[in-house]
Amino acid sequence: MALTAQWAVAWLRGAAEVVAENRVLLIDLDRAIGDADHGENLDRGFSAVVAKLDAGPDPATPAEVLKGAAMTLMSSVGGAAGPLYGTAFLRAAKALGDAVEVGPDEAAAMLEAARDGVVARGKAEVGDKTMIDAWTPAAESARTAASAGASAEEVLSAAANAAQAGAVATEPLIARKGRASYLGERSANHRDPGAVSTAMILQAAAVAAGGVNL
Amino acid sequence: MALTAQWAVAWLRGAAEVVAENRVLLIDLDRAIGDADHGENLDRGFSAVVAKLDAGPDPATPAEVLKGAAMTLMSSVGGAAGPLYGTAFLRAAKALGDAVEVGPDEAAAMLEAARDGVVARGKAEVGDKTMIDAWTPAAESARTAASAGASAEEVLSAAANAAQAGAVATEPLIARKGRASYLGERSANHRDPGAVSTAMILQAAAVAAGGVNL
Amino acid sequence: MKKLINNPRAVVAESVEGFGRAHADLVTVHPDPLFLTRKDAPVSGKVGLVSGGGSGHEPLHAGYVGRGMLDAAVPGAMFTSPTPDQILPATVAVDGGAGVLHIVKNYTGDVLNFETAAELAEEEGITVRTVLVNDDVAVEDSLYTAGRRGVGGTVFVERLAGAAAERGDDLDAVTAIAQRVVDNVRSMGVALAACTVPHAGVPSFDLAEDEIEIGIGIHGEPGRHRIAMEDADGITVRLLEPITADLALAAGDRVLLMVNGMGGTPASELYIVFRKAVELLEAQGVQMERSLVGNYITALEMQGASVSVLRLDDELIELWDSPVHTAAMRWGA
Amino acid sequence: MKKLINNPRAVVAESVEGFGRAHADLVTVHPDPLFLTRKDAPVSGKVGLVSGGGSGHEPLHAGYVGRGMLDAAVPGAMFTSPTPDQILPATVAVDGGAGVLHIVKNYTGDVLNFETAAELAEEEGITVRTVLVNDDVAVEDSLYTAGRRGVGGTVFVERLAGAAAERGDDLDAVTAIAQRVVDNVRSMGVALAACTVPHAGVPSFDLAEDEIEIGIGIHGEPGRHRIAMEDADGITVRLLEPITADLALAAGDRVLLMVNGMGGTPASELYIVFRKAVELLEAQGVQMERSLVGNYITALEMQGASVSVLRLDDELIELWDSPVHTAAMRWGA
Ligand SMILES: Nc1ncnc2c1ncn2[C@@H]1O[C@H](COP(=O)(O)OP(=O)(O)O)[C@@H](O)[C@H]1O
Ligand SMILES: Nc1ncnc2c1ncn2[C@@H]1O[C@H](COP(=O)(O)OP(=O)(O)O)[C@@H](O)[C@H]1O
Ligand SMILES: [Mg+2]
Ligand SMILES: [Mg+2]
Ligand SMILES: [Mg+2]
Ligand SMILES: [Mg+2]
Repeated sequence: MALTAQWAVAWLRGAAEVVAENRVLLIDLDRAIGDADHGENLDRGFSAVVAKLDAGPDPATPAEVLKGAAMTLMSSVGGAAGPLYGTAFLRAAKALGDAVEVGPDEAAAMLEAARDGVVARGKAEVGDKTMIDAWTPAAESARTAASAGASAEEVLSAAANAAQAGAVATEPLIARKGRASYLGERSANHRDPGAVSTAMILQAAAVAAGGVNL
Repeated sequence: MALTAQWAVAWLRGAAEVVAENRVLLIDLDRAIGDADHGENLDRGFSAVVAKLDAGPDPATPAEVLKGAAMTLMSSVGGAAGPLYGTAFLRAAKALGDAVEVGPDEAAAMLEAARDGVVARGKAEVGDKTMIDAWTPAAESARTAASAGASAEEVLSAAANAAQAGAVATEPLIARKGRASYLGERSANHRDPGAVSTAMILQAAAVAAGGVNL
Repeated sequence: MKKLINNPRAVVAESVEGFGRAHADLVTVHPDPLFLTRKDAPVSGKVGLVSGGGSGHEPLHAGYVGRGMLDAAVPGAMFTSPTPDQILPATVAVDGGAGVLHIVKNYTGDVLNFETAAELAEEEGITVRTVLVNDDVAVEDSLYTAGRRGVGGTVFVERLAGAAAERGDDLDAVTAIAQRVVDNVRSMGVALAACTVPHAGVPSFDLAEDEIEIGIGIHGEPGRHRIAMEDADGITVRLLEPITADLALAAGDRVLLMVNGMGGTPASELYIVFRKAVELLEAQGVQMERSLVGNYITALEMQGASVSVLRLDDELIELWDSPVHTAAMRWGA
Repeated sequence: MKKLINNPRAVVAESVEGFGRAHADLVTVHPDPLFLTRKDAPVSGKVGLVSGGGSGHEPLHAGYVGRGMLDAAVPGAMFTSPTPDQILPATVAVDGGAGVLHIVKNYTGDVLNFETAAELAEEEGITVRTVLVNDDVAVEDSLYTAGRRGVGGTVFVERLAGAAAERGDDLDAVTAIAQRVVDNVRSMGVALAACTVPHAGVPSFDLAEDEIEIGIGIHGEPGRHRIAMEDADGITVRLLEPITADLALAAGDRVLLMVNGMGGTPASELYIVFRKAVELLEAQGVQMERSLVGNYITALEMQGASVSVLRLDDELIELWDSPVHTAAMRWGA
């Protein structure tokens, strides 16, 4: 699928589905090193996004879709993830501007903007065991793929794959940001819930584009 | 042993021992149909009785010993059992008067007075699943034995045996007095803790007299 | 059993000592025999109010000592009535010459121990009246039991009789107010999980993950019925219906409604029960005029709640609203 | 999981609705987006105080709305920071023209959501200041963490800044008082058993029968260390020592001491901890001037306690003693 407004809608609906399916898994990850709400928060938020999409009207550009989602996430997720995902989608929308269809370079730029937004809000660095550990490799792999001439779908697949690897790689880390940081060394040996959900959401973007299912 | 002041002291010390040994059992019986404190209450009370005896001076008559115990139990047991056992020992003391040694008839009269005291305070009838179900057969068997010419020791043994049988017989009953009565039919199939402790305490009286251990 | 305690036998003494330190402006702790009095006791010419009972129901009773409520509280061992040698000096200490009212929850132990203390106090020339609180509708068949238990209604009796004493009512009048409260209050409780008495060390009863006990008391006793878990609204109906039936509440009645936590229940849950209880009362045309939501009479860390309803009249409302200053209930002062 | 709830997703809304019914004299509930304001908000010319955070810590924050404390409380989902679309209208609703102070517990989620709301409020012409509460000494190495958490000290900040606002201090002065409290308060907590978040349905962590968690927060997070069960006196030493060390308390210092229950702890146990804490402070020559013992900031039905110590000065004592009238803290009114 070309990366149109329809693609963006399919992405968000897909994200809502994967988050709902993995609600308990994300709660369990967060219970281990946090406060057991990440899956609940995202499920509540993405359900609200879908409800808004259902209510219409159909947006004309991908940016419009993502901006709407950003506002809804911001006002329904709460916690740390709400403002962070809200900012990510807001910056992503901004990066896309008025484009009716997103090309490979724009897709990479969108992910970079999202990543930069999360960094700007959360001040986390790579290795702090946060969703940045998924967003950063995702943005970087997207840019590499785009530079190498990949299609937009391929850019998104590359991002999703990298996010997934990044999420897995948070497992041994000691958290230095977010709630898990209070645990000190006890935060090691658990995957960061936000990094895992980031990978899921980026996977939904790739799947919606018809990219390789991971 | 003749039923002198020394006997009375030995009785109370023996009662304290058996209560301490069975503290958990009495708590468990009370947990099932009450509030899980009967063993704790009696253990606290009889420990206080022993402490008073240790502090001296040695009393001259059985009545003096029992009256002292009554006051201590009244002021240290609390709950339902405190006033009831306090009254039982107070009435028992009163029944013995100035006697230096207790004979078979006096022993029976002592137990009858104790039983009457518990009835006067608690207003329970036989079959209500209370300590009365141990005190009443004890007093009656004591009287029968005394009338039949038994020795004082034998009177106490008869009482202890009857109390034990009475305690066992509370098992199927539905409580109509005390805390267990709130349970209605759910109070059946458990022995009444106060009846069980009464049997233990009367056994201690018989044992102190050199009567048959049950 | 994990508890923030030292020696299980020292729990009550150490806890009351801490209470005395925290509320030194309100109470004096008398350590041996153990009782607490209002700082300014005896208040000359005022009827003295004494209550007490087993410990483990905090803030009852020590938390209710002070202006507009109790003059003395007598804590027994955990879940065990205090003894006459505690109740008697407490009675003597708060007699301001106008006599003393004993507020006694209707349990055999409490009744017997207060009875003895009252007799002894009378021998010392103090006029003592006794009011028995027996508001628990869970005890259905009081002919064949020790009678209804005293539970949440006790809080109302202590407050309203305390207010009457504070305004200068004489012993007869204070006793009449207390009795009027007893006659017009009913309660019912539920447990989701039992409590553990420190000296026993194991929970008072076992409930499966899908069971609750309806009609529990405040001593970790098992309740009257064990049923499958229900939602808060369903449970609230089960608690409130026997109360309104027994009180014969009718449209136009005004009530004081308490939703009380048993010690281990989050406040958020109590407000959910409260919300439904108000809705049910209003559906009957009953007006919720005043309310309490929180831990007012507990059973250690038991999880559950109780609902108490008192039918109000103008005088009781006025008494309720008058100043009270105790550790656990305070307004207007 | 057994809880007195209906639908897990409706817990906060239903609970706040019940709270609103119980305290209709004090608060107005705004259901969508959800927040509560003081009945008489906005108070013209008074600095408005807004706090909020995840639910499950009751009575914090709704229980502290009223005269001498908060003007608005913004409840998030269970243990989840509220969102800007709740915080913004709450801020607008309580601005009496003198600006608004946001009292924010230092958690990433709370910080980010309040930050956004503050920006939006500034765009609407309201001056907003923010004070971050970060009193938890359990978080040792704040360089490598999100910083210390806000826990029990929040109660003191809300009360003392609220008192300052009530006496007419301007926004700078109220902010300075709040910051002074933050600078002088430290806290530390212990869990004996975890809590269960309704939407999760299983306990937040598992503790063996002989284990406790030292240094827990208020969200059911595991603590910093897991140790073998100890008695109350030993645990109190463990909680108090890092506090007094970090505050560098010295002989002659005067303090406000809070022993706070986490939701499932009997009051009797809190007073045992309190007794020991006072003893330890006195042994250092530190004077316990004021105190709170009870459930003031909880983690649902968690079993455990926290200790908070605030170094007092004359002004803070005067502010503390001034009238306060909220659902959960009330005196002088
Ligand atoms: N400062 C931060 N920067 C980036 N991501 C963060 C930061 N703090 C937390 N996160 C992410 O947020 C996730 C937790 O989200 P969630 O559980 O919904 O919020 P909360 O921690 O408020 O309960 C973490 O797993 C982490 O990935
Ligand atoms: N009215 C009564 N008459 C006689 N015995 C009674 C009465 N009420 C209670 N008891 C006895 O007291 C026992 C309970 O004692 P205990 O557990 O120490 O007091 P409490 O019931 O106050 O906790 C019961 O097992 C019963 O034998
Ligand atoms: Mg979380
Ligand atoms: Mg008992
Ligand atoms: Mg008892
Ligand atoms: Mg959270």
